[in-house]
Amino acid sequence: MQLLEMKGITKLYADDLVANDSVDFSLEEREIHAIVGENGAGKTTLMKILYGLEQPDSGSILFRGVKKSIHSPLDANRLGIGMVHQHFKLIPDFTVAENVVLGIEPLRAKIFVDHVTAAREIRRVIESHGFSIDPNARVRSLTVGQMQQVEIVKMLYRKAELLILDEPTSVLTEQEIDSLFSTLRSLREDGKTCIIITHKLQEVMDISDRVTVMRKGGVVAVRSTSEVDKAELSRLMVGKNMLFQLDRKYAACGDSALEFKDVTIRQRGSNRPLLDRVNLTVRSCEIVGVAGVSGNGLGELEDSAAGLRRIDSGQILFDGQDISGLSTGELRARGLAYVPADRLHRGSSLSSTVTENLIVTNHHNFLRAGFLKSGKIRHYATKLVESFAIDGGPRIAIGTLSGGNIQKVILARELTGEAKIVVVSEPTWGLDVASSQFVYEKILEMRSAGAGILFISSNLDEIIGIADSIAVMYRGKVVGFLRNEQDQSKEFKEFIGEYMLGLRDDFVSPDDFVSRDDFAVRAKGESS
Amino acid sequence: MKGRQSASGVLSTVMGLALTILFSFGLVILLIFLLSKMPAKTIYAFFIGPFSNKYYLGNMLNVAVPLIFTGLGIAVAFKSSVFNLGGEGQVYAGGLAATIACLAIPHAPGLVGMALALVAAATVSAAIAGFSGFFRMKWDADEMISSFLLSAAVALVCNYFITGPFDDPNNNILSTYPIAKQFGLLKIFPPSKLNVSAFLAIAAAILVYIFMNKTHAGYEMRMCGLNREFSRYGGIKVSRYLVLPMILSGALHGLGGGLMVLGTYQAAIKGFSFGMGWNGIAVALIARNNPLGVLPAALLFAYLDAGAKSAMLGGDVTFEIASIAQSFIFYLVTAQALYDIVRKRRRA
Amino acid sequence: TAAPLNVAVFIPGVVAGSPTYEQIVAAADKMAAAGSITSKVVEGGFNQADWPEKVTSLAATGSYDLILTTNPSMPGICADVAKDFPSQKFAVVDGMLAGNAQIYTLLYNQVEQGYFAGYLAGLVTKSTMKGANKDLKVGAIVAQEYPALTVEMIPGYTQGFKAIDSKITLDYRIVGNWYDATKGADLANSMFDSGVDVILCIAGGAGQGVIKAAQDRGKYVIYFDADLYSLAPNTIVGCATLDQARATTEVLKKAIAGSLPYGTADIVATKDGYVDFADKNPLYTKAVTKDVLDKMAVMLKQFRTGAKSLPVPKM
Amino acid sequence: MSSNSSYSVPLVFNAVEIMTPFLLAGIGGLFTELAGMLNIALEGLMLAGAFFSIVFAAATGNLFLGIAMGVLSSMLLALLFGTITLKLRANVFITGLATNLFASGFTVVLAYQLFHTKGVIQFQNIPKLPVLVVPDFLQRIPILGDILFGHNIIVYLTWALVLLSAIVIYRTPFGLRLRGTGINADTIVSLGLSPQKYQLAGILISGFTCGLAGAMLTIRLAAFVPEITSGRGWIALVAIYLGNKTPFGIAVASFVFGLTESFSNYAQGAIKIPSDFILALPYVITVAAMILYAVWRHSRATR
Ligand SMILES: Nc1ncnc2c1ncn2[C@@H]1O[C@H](COP(=O)(O)OP(=O)(O)OP(=O)(O)O)[C@@H](O)[C@H]1O
Ligand SMILES: Nc1ncnc2c1ncn2[C@@H]1O[C@H](COP(=O)(O)OP(=O)(O)OP(=O)(O)O)[C@@H](O)[C@H]1O
Ligand SMILES: [Mg+2]
Ligand SMILES: [Mg+2]
Repeated sequence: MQLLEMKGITKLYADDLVANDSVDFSLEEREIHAIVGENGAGKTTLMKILYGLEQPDSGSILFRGVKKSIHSPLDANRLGIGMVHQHFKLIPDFTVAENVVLGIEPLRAKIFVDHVTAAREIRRVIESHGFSIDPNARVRSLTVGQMQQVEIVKMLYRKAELLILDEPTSVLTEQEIDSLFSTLRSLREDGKTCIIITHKLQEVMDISDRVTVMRKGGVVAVRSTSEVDKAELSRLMVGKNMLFQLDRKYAACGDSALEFKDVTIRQRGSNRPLLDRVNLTVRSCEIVGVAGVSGNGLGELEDSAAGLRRIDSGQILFDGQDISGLSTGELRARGLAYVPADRLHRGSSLSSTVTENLIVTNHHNFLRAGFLKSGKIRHYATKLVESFAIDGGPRIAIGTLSGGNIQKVILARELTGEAKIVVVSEPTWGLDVASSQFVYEKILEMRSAGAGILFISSNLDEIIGIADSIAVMYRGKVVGFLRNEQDQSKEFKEFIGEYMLGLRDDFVSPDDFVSRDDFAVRAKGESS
Repeated sequence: MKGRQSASGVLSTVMGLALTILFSFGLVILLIFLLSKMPAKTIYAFFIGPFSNKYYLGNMLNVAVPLIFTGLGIAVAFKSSVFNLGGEGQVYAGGLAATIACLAIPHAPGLVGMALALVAAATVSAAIAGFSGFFRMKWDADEMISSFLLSAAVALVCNYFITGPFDDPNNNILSTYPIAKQFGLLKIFPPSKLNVSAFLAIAAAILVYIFMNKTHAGYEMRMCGLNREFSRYGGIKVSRYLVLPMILSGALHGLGGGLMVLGTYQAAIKGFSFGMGWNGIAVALIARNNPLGVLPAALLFAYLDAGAKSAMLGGDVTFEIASIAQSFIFYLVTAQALYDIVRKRRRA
Repeated sequence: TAAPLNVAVFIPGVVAGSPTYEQIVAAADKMAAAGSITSKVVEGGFNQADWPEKVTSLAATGSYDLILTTNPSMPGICADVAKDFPSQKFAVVDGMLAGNAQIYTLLYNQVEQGYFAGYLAGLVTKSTMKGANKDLKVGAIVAQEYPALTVEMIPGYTQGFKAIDSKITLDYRIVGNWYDATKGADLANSMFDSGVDVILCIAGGAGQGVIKAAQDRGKYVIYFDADLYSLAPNTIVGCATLDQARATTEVLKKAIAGSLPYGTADIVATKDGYVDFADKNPLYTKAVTKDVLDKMAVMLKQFRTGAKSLPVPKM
Repeated sequence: MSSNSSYSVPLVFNAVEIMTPFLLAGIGGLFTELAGMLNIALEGLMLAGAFFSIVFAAATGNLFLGIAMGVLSSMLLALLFGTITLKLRANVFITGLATNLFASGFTVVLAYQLFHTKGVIQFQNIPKLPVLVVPDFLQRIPILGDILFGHNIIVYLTWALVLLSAIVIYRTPFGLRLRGTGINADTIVSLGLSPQKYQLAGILISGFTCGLAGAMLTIRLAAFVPEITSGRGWIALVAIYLGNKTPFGIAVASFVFGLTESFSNYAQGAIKIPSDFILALPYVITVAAMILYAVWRHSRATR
């Protein structure tokens, strides 16, 4: 029977911006319902309204056939609605356990927080879904992926009946996504209902029973998944067939642009280093993809390459010169461009305008006697906003853009102009298909313009799709390094996956070329 | 804190401000009715008094001058997310420095002396505030607390110099020797004390505005203020902007104090600038840390002060009542909820 | 009868908590009640930098025949204001400035006032009184330092106890403001710990702390300016007084009669009856020993008759 | 002058007395601070507590009733401060200034209405704050005995409150949510909790302890003196930061300040340097201590 019905939901932001335009949305009990749509289509807004974070300007919500007004997440929780936000709502200084139980803490002696019970119950949830987090770890020490897990655990712990996941898979690896999906399926078996927002159409096909397609604030179609295919979905989303494929020719690799030599980062109070004698070379005109399960040193690699984290030993060479210890500013001066994984706090300044965000790296180029040439800047910003199709003008606060558009602003800033080295981390996290495609093209442009690119991502598809060679990291070590030839086959992915999970320790050096059947043989060798 | 404010945004802010002020004035009138034996006379003195003659009017504007400087000083710091709670001591020290400079060169030509005095004032106070910024940069010692403590200590040390080495035995006020006549700023609205420093104040507000919004350093400072990690990532030398705002803030406070001496008192009198620092914070916050907003905010402040004074002369209001009245306005002047009432009206 | 004299009384500070100021206001109000003057009291507040502006405002109204004010810092300020308002007349009690045709001043000999306090302190610390101890230490706690204090009162105080015994030493401490009574108490206690047994207190509100501490420790306090034994019987063992009320009344009477000699600066002392020591109050006679009473009486007699007097140093 | 040791004991004893109001106000302020609000109203709240506790103590002749009422009125003022700040969404710094202004004006006006003086108000029938009596063998512990015992009960109550607050902050759901509010209010909202609720609670708690601190000031003197708090609220705020926003840290910071204050009181009689310098001493020493601590922490972090 029908669990939820949202009727004629309209939401305006500012005075003019229509985020939701009389949206009708309905939900069957025990279904997994996907919502897809371009960046800024209004998916999140709709969910925020359902979860009580935003109030609709008009429209009504029926839950189990009864009209409800949801004024706050508390109301939502009472109805058994839980939400995992794309942009985490976690408290970095607290432990995982504290974050999870916050608000519904188990009590000892009626007054004290019962950390023991909390940790125990949480560990149960964690294990039953094959997550990889320690209830007593501080959240600030976790990686983006692990934080994502905490958010999910939080909701499961709260025994929500209706689960809203706003792009939960963005930062998860293949394996993590698989286990998440099996989690969702088992939850469905337990009689729970799920809404999942995603930009990856394959996931829609894999997990959902029905799918709602949104476009420009309105619903354009509701289909049961079995009746549609990816092609049709993307047609519905953007009006034209948009499928994820790249045509990329090899370019001759130049000499080394960025080189890691035995780079090590220790962590206080633990003998396992975060980075463990990492050796890695990125040549100009080369894209080195770094794959790995979150928590295995990808973040540290990103930070140290960008000069935001000092290394304890080893060397990082930039055009042959040792740059370990230089600040990001100095690196940028030498030709670094950098798209960080943390888009909301590192990559952008939410309350500043799009323009101010765009010029942070290069405002020096717009100076006359210490004064900013506002005319030139305005022109520059407008140009980028157009060429990167960012919706919302250059003068509005970037914080009010949809996550996808925030990311576009960052890309516009980093991928314009020439760079010797581009460090990109999770660049398409939260982007719709079209935008992702666009990002890949930009990165390839940079490559053909001669930049060396360090491409860190938890999304194996895109790594295989775009990288020239692939480094796999596990527990802070580079455990595998192999040439890549766009082999999208399942076996190849599994092959790499085994390295990511630390199942293989035979180091594959780039020199012994890995051919399709070669790894197939190895794979068999393993399995038998 | 949105990036820029649209014209309509500014308008509704102004209307909101008007509303809150009217509302709190209402409370003040109520209060006077409760406590005054001659309410009508007192209310008149409180609200109209400051405009009733050139002397009051001029002095009111003159009180606004140092408030503009301290308000700007705080705005600069706060916009950079650097907290300067040392305003009190910095204004005081600035005033004293200016005085000492003038006393050191009694025969110098007027302009030279003034210039030197103001340089001295700005430098001394900038240094005092700069220390806190430096400690923050070097060892991450909270600048808010260190500036507050330093200011408290500095104020006492200034007291020593005013009542000790530089005390003028010829008068019985606790004050230094008077500075030479030629260093006094030109009065522009006699008999009141209003002087050319008023123009400097306006100029300062405009300059600070331009600096913050149109210059390289200003941009980097604001970015650091909004998000330091983002700024470091963007290649800005973040640590520099823990010190620079403090120095600027201190300098502005110092100028405020120096101009009080040159323009109004012609000597450093014990405690002459007390309250200027705290009120500067209030002024800045009322102005939402907008350098241009500081001008009206400081005027509002000076008006309250003048109103209280004239109510004490023309009515039967006492200090306490005046400060209660002021507290009402403080309570409401930044109340967002009241502003929103206006916004909603204007939307519907 | 003639129209009453319009008088503005400017108090440099706040009336509250200052006996001397309260006396002036009371005296003025009394005459106002009698209808011989109209009086408007204006408080200047603690920031002396504001005083000139406020006096100017008063003068500017032009509606006051006389601005009466008090404290040594005012003559200078009045002189400045007088320049801009040639017809305005001023009278300053407890201040000194000769030769300005618009200003009359009357200065108390506060050296003698201090001397009385010191003399008593000396007697007490050497006395057999319960709280007195062997140490030859007397104390003084003041709110803040200002010329009249450092040039007249404290030197007078010192001469006083030295006259009893030149070996007596002074423990002299400053609160830093007029209201931190808690610090006043802490200072007093720390003085008692170091052997002081009697403290001269010129600390406004902060003095309350000194009194309380003395009461708790069974020590003694000497108060200044007014007869205030009732604040703490048996703890306050002496009050060296100024008769501000009388001065105010006299000045105003002369002003009404038009006989106030503007331009002159009178100095009044014990023999004129303006400076004195409150020895009539039974709380005083009960508080100290016979021996102390007698020695004080002898000394006071000399000053009242004018047989003895102390010079006022130029400030 | 006699040997220093005989001075050092009363020195520390007095320090313990002096630090108590800072510590009380600091502990309360900590709750607001953790909830993410800079509470500069401590001064005003303290003043309200100081005035009303003594007035009610005198009126009822009952010390504890008086203190209770003082605390209550301080909390009422806190309620006003909190409601305006949170419900009307006003800037907490300015409403804080307002609260201080209001308190200092209001107490005097009221004093004038009630007692017809704006100056010191003496109360005769105020009983002494009871002093905690401990078994003799405790009292006889060398040095410590003389330092730790013989204070009035508010001192010990304060120590108890330090402990209690530590437990509340780190062990109870309230504490967890309070800290959460301060670090990231969005999270609290997204969990359907109301940050304002915890911020208001924090403010009220600061009202409670400040009321107590104020009471201690006036009851000790059996009198009310306008502005008697004379800046103690600000020092308390400093202590919160110096104490790293932890109850025990605040205790240490307050003690450091109490000790310097007590020392400067003593030094006035001992050393002959201009009084202004001596009065500045506590601030100078505190800021020095603060810097040194920061340097030490810094060197540890970078090692
Ligand atoms: N708080 C806000 N203030 C102003 N505009 C907003 C706000 N939140 C969202 N918007 C705008 O509303 C529109 C819809 O935003 P929303 O986040 O719902 O899109 P979305 O479908 O989630 O996009 P994405 O796939 O990038 O997350 C966008 O244009 C966005 O800029
Ligand atoms: N109250 C707000 N004020 C300003 N901006 C907001 C506000 N609420 C949401 N936004 C912005 O609107 C956008 C849409 O909301 P949300 O944070 O859910 O993005 P999102 O849809 O999850 O992003 P993504 O595209 O990664 O899914 C976000 O980028 C967010 O920064
Ligand atoms: Mg979204
Ligand atoms: Mg003796």
